[in-house]
Amino acid sequence: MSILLDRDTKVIVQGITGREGGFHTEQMQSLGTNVVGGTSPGKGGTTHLGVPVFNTVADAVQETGATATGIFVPAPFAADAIMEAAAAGITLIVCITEGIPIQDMIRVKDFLRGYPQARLIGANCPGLITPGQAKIGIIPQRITSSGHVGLVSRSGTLTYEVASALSAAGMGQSTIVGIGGDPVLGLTFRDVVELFEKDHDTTHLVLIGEIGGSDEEHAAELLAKGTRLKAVAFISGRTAPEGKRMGHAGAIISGNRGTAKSKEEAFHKAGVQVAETTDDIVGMLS
Amino acid sequence: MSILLDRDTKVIVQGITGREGGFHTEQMQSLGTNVVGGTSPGKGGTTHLGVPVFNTVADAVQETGATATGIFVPAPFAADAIMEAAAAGITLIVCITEGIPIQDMIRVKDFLRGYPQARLIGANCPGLITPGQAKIGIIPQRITSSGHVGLVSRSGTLTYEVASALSAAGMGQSTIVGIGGDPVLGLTFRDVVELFEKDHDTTHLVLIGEIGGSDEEHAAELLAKGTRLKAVAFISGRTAPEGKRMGHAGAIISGNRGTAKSKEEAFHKAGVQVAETTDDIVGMLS
Amino acid sequence: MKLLEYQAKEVLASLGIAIPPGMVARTPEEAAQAFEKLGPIAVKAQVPVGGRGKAGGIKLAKSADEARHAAEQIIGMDIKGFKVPLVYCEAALDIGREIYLGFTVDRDARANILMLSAKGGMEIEQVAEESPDSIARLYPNPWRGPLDFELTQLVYDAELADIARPLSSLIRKLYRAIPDYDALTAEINPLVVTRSGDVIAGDAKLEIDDNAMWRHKHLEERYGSVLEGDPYEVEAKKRHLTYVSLDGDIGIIGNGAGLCMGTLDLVQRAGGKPANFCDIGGGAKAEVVENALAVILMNPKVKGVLINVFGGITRGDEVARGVVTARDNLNMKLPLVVRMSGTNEEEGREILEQHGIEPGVSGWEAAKKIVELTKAGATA
Amino acid sequence: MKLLEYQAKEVLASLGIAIPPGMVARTPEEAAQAFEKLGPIAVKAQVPVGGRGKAGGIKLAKSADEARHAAEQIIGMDIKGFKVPLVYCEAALDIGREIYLGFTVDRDARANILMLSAKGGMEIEQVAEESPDSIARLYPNPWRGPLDFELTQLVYDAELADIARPLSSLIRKLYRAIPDYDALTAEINPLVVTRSGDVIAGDAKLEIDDNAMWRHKHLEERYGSVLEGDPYEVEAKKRHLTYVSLDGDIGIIGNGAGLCMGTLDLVQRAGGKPANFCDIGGGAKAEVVENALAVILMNPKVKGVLINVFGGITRGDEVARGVVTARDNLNMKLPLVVRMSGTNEEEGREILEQHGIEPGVSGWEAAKKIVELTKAGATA
Repeated sequence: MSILLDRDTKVIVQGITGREGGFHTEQMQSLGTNVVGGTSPGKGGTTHLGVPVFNTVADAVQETGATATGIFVPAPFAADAIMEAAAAGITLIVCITEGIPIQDMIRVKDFLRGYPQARLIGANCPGLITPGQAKIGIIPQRITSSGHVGLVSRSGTLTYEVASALSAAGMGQSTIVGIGGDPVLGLTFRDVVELFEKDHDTTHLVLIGEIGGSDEEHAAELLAKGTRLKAVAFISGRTAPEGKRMGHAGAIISGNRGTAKSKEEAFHKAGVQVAETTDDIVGMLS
Repeated sequence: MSILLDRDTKVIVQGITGREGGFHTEQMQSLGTNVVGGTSPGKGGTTHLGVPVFNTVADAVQETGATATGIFVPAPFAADAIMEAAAAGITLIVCITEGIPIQDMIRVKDFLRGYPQARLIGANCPGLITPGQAKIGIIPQRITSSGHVGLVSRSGTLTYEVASALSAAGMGQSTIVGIGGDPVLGLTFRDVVELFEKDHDTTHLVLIGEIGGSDEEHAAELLAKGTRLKAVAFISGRTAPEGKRMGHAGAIISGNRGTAKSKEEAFHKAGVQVAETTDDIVGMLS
Repeated sequence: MKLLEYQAKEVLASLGIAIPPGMVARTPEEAAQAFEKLGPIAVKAQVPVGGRGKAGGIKLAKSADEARHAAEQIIGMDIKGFKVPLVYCEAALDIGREIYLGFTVDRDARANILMLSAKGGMEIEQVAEESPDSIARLYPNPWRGPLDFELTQLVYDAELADIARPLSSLIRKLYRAIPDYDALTAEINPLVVTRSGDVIAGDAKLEIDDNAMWRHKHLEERYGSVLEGDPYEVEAKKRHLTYVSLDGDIGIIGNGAGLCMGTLDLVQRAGGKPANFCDIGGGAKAEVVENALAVILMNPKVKGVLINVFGGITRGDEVARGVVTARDNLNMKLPLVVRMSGTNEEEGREILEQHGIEPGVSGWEAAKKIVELTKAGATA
Repeated sequence: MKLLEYQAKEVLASLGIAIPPGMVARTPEEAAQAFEKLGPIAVKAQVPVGGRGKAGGIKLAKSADEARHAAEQIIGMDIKGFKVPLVYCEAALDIGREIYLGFTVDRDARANILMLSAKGGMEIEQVAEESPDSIARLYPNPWRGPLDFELTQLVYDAELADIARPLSSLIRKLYRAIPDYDALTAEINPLVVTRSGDVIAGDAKLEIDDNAMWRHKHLEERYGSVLEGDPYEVEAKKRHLTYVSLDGDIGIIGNGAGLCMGTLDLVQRAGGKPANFCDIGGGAKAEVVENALAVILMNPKVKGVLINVFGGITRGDEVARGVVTARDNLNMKLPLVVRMSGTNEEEGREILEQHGIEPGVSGWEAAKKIVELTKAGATA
């Protein structure tokens, strides 16, 4: 009843002894996430939040058998942390850190070609949660509930809005994936939609996009080929002023690609409903 | 009745308008090699030695369907030429050029990981010949004859010695591969032995090694697992002074690995006959 | 960080790329002096935005007086919201031909793209639309950089084989702006081939990744203070906030670009017009919220403020404390709607209520409320 | 090209690595002056070979007189065939601990290997044999170089976590010797951690790929002429030949390392002793053959010469012309056996015969013949 992550997934936290890493590890643990350890160079051999701390991810994987990681290290070290995780054999890498230089991420993406089994979510994302089972990242579990709606989003806070509304309406979620809003990121809408398509406990799909790039269009192309999921899409930024910097580069409008209009049209063409506000999503999904 | 190369293989020559490239292209053509073109940046569109010249390998592949190349460009440009060939989809790359910096070749070897279908022979090698059919490189066809002996060698001139003796004794060769003597090279003894093993027209094997490195030992390990080939090995440099530079770095003795003794022992252990001089090989092979 | 032309050219020159002789002039007198040194010059407005030529920001000067007059006219003029702080006086080139050369990030490919075209000098977007094949493209591997054979292919694809050697060499130098300076865009248009065959950067655009400025402090120190744009945006930047000025009367604070944009959408849908917005990002502390509110309120057009925060990494209690402190410190009397949810939201709401601020319900409800209150305030 | 210690240290310093204060002294007086500037010093023989300490090539000096005497003793001494051309006077370090750090090419892995061990100061080969686990290893990707996490892992593996930061930084600098200088070996042993915690190169070995010297002409210009080794090898190097001095009385010229070594084997098997050999490589021209013969004959111990050439890229006619010209120009009277085969071999043999030189048959026959002729000449 989920993609990517469930209660059995062995998770480590890179930067577990940091302020944010520690705070969110506790949140992850309180949901029942199987956190088996963490890393913090120089603090190997100690224990933090009840789990062992290692100097390196390789050590952590060897000792705990972890297959997933949440990365909470500061931006200057985040790209290296992702590569370290992939090289150590981690297959699900969730990078929460924001502000990673784009060139770092371009190098990371190329590095990851050497580790095809490693899936990266983010960076600059809220992570993912399989309600009632496990989460990696910072999505507040309180607003989620277990069910059959697959939710994938580029925006952190809009994800919370929608999850909250779905839960309030009694529509639980299979897995919620915040893929992040950076221009160069890991899993795309299309990748996550493919996973939901294969997950037979997911029956509905909510996709929350935003202006910039063509990832929404690519997901729409996939859905246009036919889907068993009842799907609703929402695009934020339709009234955003053109060419203005919107906080992350993902929101820069380039040429006539990536506009809210082109994305909404792509979904219409694919036969996917498009919501005008996040408040409309629940109604359209029922 | 060959490995890697036969009369149908479409071959181009990188550096075809150069002195060495041109001379050896003519030799290759006189044997009947299917030379379909060559490259020489700036001379695209012209004809040389009866074949079209292209600016880039990509152009040559597109126009001619070539799958193999012989590289005769000067050392400062050779590493780039190898990478260009691989990126253009060439699957057999024979680099004759000597004097390529080792760091260039280390980068090339890593680059080639991205093109697993591309096989590199050399650099700093005489190339290969399937007698009576085709050759890429500089092995004089006059001393070869068609038959069933697979010959693989690190040394250019010793290869000629042995091929000459085999031919004189009426023992033709299936394919002769000069893998080159540089410390960082393409196909190894083991790779070529594997190919001969699979070629059912090859019944005999001659392996001509030299001091330095462990490639002979690795081939011996493979042969120790059992082979249908009647095999003879020869190692040159048994009386070479230790630690002296022998012309190419392949001959530097490092530690107690790579000595003539360790190589000969490895072949003895694998049940492979070891010749004391190249003159003995023919007799042992009969 | 978008560098001005003269700044970008200084960087290119440090990478070994030839640039025309030029001098910065902050006053008309300096422009006249530049003429004395350089002879006939182009006097060029320095703004981090395209289209300055059409806006009258470039003038040729064939005498010291002409240079003085040109600078008088250009310095201080407004080009697309940027007040021109200074001009760059550059010696005229003996142009043989003009080429386009640019690196940028192709976000769909998750890679850097290098574009080269023999059709330089005009808008590359137009070339791209009308004859896309005339732009040769290369995606250099980010660890390896462009390889020799890749550059050869590129140059042949662009039909620029006759200058293959100097061009490949220049491209390799320009590429260094990516690994060495975290360039998101590094563009030379036109790349001028002079009648004597030299290859010189006629113009230069260089944008450095703001997320990587910690690696390039010298650039920030050297160039960071030159630009004068929207004064509120300048102030926001000083406070390390993501801020955008708009035209309306409602100030918006949100966390995350998606929520900010969604809130803009909601306010417009509710019939309001945003005056500006400030994204306080993830992990925002009380101090950040206070800073954001201060910047939002600097604009006198703002008649009401909507704060829309859904907390993940941002904690509700911190946001609330920030809002209260900011309101009190700033002695704010304007309508204020705060909509908050997520991590520690109860604690946050409690703090707001204790200080007489009523939290909003959904984003849509909050948007309608602030639009209503602002209109009421405006008509009151 | 193997650099001397002081040369290697100059290169390391240019990469940002800390080295002790030191001065080169070519005379005892300069060594005394070095003491005046530096205080207590080690006076170190500069030779491109290990084991100079045991050979008496390093002496401590606590006064100007001691420095003078040490230099007197060391300069000009012979260490493993190298005449010491100069000494390096280096200030003594306040050694806290000694580490081993080295890059080299691992030919079996076709990659560069980085080795780090807390057990520095002694012979790393011995450490490798006795406790291989105490040497941490890393194969950096040749395009990416060592990544941060890889260095962290390496430093932890070597149990050097307490100095992780300065050590990682230093390793990254030393690594630059590979891409920037085509280093085949870049080694610091010992890498000294002083009592005050500084990390300083106590010794340095740097070997630059001879095949890449065209990329590093400044190194050749700066350091190429300093070393005095075997005078014949020096002369051969000037003529761009691969030459090795041995102990016997037969000179050997061959093309290709394999054939040269095979010919050595054959001559020894035939009861002869090679005096030296010269590999004229592929594509050798007449001029190269003449040069090779001239260098071979410089050694007065040579009583006969065997030329064994099997032509692929080397053409028999060119070799033959070279042999004839060389013999005539050098007025050579010693026994000469030429064995030639391969490309253009008929033309080559014809030329030899025309000039009264009879070509040999097989390599083995030729080897027996030259041994026979040399012995006959020696007894004659």
